[in-house]
Amino acid sequence: MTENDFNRRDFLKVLGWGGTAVALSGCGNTSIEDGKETVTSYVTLPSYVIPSISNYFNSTCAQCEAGCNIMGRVREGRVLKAEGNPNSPINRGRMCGLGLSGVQAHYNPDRVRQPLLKGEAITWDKALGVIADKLNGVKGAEVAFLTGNMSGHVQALLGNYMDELGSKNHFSYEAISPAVLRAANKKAYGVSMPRYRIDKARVVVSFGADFLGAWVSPVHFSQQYAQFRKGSRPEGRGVLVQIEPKMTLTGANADRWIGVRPGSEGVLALGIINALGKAGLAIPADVAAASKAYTPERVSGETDVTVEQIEKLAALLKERTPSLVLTGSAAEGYAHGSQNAAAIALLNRVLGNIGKTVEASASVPFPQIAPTVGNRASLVSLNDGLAAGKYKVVFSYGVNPVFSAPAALKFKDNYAKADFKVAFAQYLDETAQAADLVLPLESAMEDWATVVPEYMAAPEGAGSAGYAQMSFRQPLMDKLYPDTRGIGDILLALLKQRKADKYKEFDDFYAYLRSAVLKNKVALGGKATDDDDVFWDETLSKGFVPMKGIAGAVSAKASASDLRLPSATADQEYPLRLIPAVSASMRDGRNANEPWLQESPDPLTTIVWDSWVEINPKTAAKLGIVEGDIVEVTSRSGTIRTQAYLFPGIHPDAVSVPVGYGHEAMGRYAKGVGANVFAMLDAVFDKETGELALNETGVKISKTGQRVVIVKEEGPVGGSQAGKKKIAVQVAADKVDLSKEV
Amino acid sequence: MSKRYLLALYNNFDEAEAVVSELRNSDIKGFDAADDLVVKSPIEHPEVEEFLGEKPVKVQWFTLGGALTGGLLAFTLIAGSQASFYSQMKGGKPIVPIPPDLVLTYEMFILGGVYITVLGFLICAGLPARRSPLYSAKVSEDQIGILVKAEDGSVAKLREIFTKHKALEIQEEAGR
Amino acid sequence: MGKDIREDIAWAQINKDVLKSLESPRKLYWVILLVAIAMVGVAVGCEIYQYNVGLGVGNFDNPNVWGLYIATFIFWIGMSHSGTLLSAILHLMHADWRKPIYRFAEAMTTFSLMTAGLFVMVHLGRLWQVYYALPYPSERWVWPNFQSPLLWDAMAIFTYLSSSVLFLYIGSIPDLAICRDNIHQGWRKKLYSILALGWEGTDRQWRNFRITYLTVACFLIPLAVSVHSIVASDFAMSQQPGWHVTSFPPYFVAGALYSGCAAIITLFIILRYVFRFEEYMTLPILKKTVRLTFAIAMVWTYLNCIEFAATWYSHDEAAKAVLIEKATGRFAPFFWGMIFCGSVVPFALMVKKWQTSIPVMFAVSLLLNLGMWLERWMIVAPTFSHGYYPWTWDEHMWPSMVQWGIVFGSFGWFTLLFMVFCKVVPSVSMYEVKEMVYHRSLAKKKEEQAVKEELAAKGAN
Amino acid sequence: MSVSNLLENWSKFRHTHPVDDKGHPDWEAYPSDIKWAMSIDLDACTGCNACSVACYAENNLPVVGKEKYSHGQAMHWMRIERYWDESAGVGEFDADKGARFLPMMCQQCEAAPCETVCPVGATNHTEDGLNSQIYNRCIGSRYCSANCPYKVRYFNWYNYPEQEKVWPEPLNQQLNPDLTVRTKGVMEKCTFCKQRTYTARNNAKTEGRPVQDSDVQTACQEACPVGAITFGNLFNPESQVAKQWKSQQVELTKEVQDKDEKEGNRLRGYRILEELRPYPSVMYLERVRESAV
Repeated sequence: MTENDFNRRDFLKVLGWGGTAVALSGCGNTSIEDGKETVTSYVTLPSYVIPSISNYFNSTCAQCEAGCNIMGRVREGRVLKAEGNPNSPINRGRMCGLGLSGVQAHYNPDRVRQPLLKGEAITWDKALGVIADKLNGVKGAEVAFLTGNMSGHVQALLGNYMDELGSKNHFSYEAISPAVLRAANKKAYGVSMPRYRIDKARVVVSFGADFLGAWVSPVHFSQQYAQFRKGSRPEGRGVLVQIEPKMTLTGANADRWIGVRPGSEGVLALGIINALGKAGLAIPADVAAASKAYTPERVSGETDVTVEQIEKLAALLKERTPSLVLTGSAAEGYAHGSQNAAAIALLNRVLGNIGKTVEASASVPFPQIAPTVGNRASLVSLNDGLAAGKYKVVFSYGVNPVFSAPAALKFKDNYAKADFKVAFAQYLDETAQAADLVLPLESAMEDWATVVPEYMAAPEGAGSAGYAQMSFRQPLMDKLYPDTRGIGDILLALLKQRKADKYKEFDDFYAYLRSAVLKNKVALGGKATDDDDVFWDETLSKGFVPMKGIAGAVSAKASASDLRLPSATADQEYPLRLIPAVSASMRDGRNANEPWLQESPDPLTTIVWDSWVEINPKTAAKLGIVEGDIVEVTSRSGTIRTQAYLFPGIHPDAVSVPVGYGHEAMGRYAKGVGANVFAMLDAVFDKETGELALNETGVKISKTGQRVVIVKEEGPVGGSQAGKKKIAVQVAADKVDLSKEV
Repeated sequence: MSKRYLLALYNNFDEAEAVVSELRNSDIKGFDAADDLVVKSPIEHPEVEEFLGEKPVKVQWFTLGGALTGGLLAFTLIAGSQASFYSQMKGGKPIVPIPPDLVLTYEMFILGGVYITVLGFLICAGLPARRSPLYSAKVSEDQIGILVKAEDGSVAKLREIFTKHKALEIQEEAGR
Repeated sequence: MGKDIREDIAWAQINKDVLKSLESPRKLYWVILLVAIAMVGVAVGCEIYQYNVGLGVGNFDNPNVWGLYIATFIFWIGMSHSGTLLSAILHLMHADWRKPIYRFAEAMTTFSLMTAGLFVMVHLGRLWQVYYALPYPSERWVWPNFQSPLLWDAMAIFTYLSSSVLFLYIGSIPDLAICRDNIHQGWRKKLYSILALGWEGTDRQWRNFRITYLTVACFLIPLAVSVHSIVASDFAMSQQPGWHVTSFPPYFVAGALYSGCAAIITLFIILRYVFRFEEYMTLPILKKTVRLTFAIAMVWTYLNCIEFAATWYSHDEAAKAVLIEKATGRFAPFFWGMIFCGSVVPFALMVKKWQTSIPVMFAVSLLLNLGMWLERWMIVAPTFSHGYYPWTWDEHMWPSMVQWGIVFGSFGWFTLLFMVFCKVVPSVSMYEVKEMVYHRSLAKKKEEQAVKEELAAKGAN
Repeated sequence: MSVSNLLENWSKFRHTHPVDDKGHPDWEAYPSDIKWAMSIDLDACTGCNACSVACYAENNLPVVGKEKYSHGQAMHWMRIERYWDESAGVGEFDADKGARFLPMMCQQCEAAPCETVCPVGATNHTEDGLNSQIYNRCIGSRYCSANCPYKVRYFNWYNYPEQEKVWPEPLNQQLNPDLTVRTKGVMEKCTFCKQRTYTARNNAKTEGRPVQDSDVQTACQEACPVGAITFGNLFNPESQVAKQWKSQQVELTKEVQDKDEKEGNRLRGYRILEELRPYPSVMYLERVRESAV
């Protein structure tokens, strides 16, 4: 044995490799690191691990802000799949494609694996040292922290850190967020995010709210929708009417999709009120006054919806109550978006839905963990500050403004003006590339966190009014890369830089979280006498805990007095209205590097791996465009080139390009796929809230002469069944008897 | 007593026929026309067989046996192997479906027939054969060869008959 | 019109002429051989690439899971039919004009079958597991699925190939003996003396030879018909629109005879030119072959019409849609090309002057072959891209260069085998030409005798 | 393989399925009390693609990328089809009533056209009523796909795991160890999550009870946000799927459903391409659209 180097250590390593191949728990992947391998035999496995049998650990999905409760399926130390937590009032055991792709964010081959200082790998000690250096002598007001939606204990830590820095510059930015809606709801109902009860409504009229696709809490609304569509429900099968210029997934599932002229949603709402009045519904005086001028004929002219259609809709709404009227991003993305939303909210008041299908939601008893919701106005103010040179150190976490800010804001240039930019990132996305220091984050399946969703779904039954919940995100496996850290741990380390004493009892974020949770056992549904360990374990195994929320109240405060809805004006130079489409899987593009999402066809166009511009066949015929033509879409602020897709579900005055494509960085699956429509948006803002108005960009389309074969799932006959009678069959509601279905 | 072989070559069938009939009618010691006379010709010539007299051909029996065995074997093999997939139905069809099985039975019927016929041919025709002691390449060109086997004493007599009928060439060799 | 074979040609001359074709080849031969080898090289390269990377390089997709390979497979199977089938039928019918041409026609059968067999292999996704399709006994009692028309195919091709080879070989034994007697150098001497099996043309050998040849010929006729019927079953037994057609088996058999006859004409002309067989492959024989081809062309056209009409007047909307797609969709040029080459061009065979014109017949036979290849492609491809399920219809699938390369190379492979064969085995059957000449001269003598007798009788009167 | 077996059991070998057997569990050659079946409510289905992604996650489906997708080589066992109304005529689309979505996967036909044609017997009918695919046995003749009316069989045109590297490290760690990754040259298709049904069946057997609905969900069913997919044992009258089939008057063994005169035409259960007599195991419920608006 002396001649060769095959010593006991190597022997163990060999065993370790074999063990990894068969099954390896506890040590995860770290065994592959040289010199760190741990040989775990089946004999010493934790009692709950049976080789080949999956363990399920509850956690919380991080793919969108809905915060669905998930169960991670774990086999031999690897998380394989996210499944829904059946007890969750949010998703009730269900998942969406985006959520299922969370494992691909975790296992993504393009994750950042070490801290990078101007592109060079450094150690964490050095990275934290650099931050301390750079913050030295910088005033609190000169530090800005940019995040997306935040909630839970990470937010609490962030708040503490900002306090320590003496900075009030926490900007919460979401490129796609119902910010105008929140403001309008606050005005109309008294709460910014009431509980919508689609499942209780007999008719849902949605003004561009894609609640089945990408709006607020889609999996939860899908649950409600499933109830809503059941013919065996006491209310009978619900009727969904979707009013929007570009068909969303929800529009595709509507009984009637009304392709309204872009921007005229508010007008149509008032027109419906007017028609309701004519149909004999009692309309409050102020509303009647405001809607008086909106006769069906006038509205029809402005909105491109036939008089007959308006009257039919009014008749239906009058006949079938309760109903529910929703305002979505399609209606709010205008300079007069708040006005649109207010006008639409009036419908709920007129129809008496407030309190029936628009219910009060509860807010969280702990303000420091309550969600901070992102919007686009905050990016604008950060941008202004950066442009003015107000910020020397900028942190960013979970957002990618260099990608998603309109080019007109010149965010990238302004960002460069800050002296030191730190990005906490999983990927080297556009913002991380522009940053000086990139700190690699653990994935959502390796990290600890608590999540309080903004849209607070409640379980059925008594007590739902005051129901709030906090969801737990726990590691589903050992971390893949030893040099990544959770955001909580990083914030704790940064806090320790400032105030070592105060946080010295917490070794890591886990300790902090545990102690914070245990301190509030009672508020979190436990008893004071509960054993700490038992309570903690039970909480984690449940995945979420209910909290006694502060019940809000909805009121019909919607006022019609200051409604000012502009009529549409024709733009000669840029005659078409660009509607950036938010798809359920691509959202704002932060998940673009997950291959399942790229390969899963867009539900409506069935296109994969590229962006496209949807054009109404009539408009296309006028412009001489056929499917697959490469066209230039030009706005005042920019141009993109992409393939044309003729789409019947879009108003002839509108064209639509999906957002989330066109990354120049991020990873192998996202980079260079499609075109970035954010870049070409005009900087037009909602007059009341200051939100960037997404749908206010006028464009023109010109052919480039190139043509491609669009890569899509549908075949050459498109959506035609080619005369086949029994493939996807549709039947009129009065022709079937749904009441006896099981 | 030692035997000798004689090969005479002729230009056409008429001459050959005359020689053969004379040989058959002659009474030469140690020479039996049925066994010791072989006619070699460059082409298939039914008349040669005629004047040589009927000799039964048995290839057909091989054919019959081969074809029947092939067919039977095929059906048994196929049905039997299908029956071993006891609980795996295919396409809702019976586990042993008759019409599709008949197709392969038919193919094997023919395959067996052809193979065994050829085998029978080789056996009946005595092929592959050792070359006979006397052979002339002319036989495969355009001449008829008559090969006889006789005792030493009869050679002269035979030669006489051959020359009488204008043999082009006469070869002689000691038998083995 | 050229002369037929002379009755008074010396038999030795026949040997000399035919054996000359086995001697050192002309330059032209080498050129053809080299081109063929280059073509095979292309195919081998494509196949190695496809084998290593996967069938995807051929641009297959769902639903177009089959492509040119299967179409070309049927083409070669079809081409194989004329050789043996015609040889056997004409043999039974005592049509003596078959004798100078049947040898190469049978060789064509063998080699096109060998080419077709390769396409089955090339087509497979896991070529390295092809032995799974063999009914070998294994300890797991796993057998192939005998219900599958594809397995019938394999079995039928095997039967047909081996029977054809035997038929060809048996028929060549006397000629191989001639070779043995005349070629005394090198490896050939050994080869021929082995292959000739000691044939000496004895009466016993001839007696058994005749019955065997007849029996095998009798077997081959139904076999050949069944082989292409089974290939047709690959399609007719399936459920797909445009394939599920009762008339497919006769249609395929007719198509096979058709393409085989066309190929015989092509090879006839080539051999006649390359080996200077003008004495044996005479124009009257060409004329007879051409007439036969025309008759079969009309049968094929008729069956085509039946198929279209049956589809058109059936209630099978899906099959009708496939037909319309063929005639008007992106396959229209090929479809109408097939109709033109298969049903219009053959009328050129009716022109008496052209029937014996070598250049015209050469061009026409090539066109007919092209038409028959298109026919096979038009059977396979449109059904895939236009099946029952509209969602999966496909208008963009186009075979890649890999597929085309292998198809292209298969013609080289066939040519290569054929050219080599022609240098090893006499491509004109010497002994049967002798028989033909002998019988004709006998007949002539008889005729003369009759005339003489008549004259004598007249004189007597 | 033995002649005596053949002769003794001749009549059993001559049963056809499902028409002769009518799906009864007591037929000896079919020793199963399980028939997996599905029903999909198209009125609930929103076309969101969650089922399809779940299928990728559960069944180790390779992501083929844009170029191969463009060649139609995508490997989605579950695909969502999107149709438009064609009120104005074939090919003239009308979006007023939204789009129609149809999740399409292997229909697990009882008399599957794909099974008879496989030269090596790589695809068979299992005793629990599934159309199995034996990857190891497949030689890639693709005849099954050629004969599939629904075109739901997907072929591995490339060596996705090794040569095409569709799971670059560490993405490969997500692969489900309960089933294989497939190499080039084999056919694959939806298995009704065989790995899950198999476990459920074994568990039930161990516990000596019939399989219940709560024992197993397919990955697509589990994910479906609207619960449009119902899956279970059709032979168990208590299962939801059996109840649905029964209430919709859809019978497994009929190619033309003779629904009740009065009420039957107000039911919305149907099977796709039923008239070709493959006896598919998936029942769809027609999409309903309100005509009052």
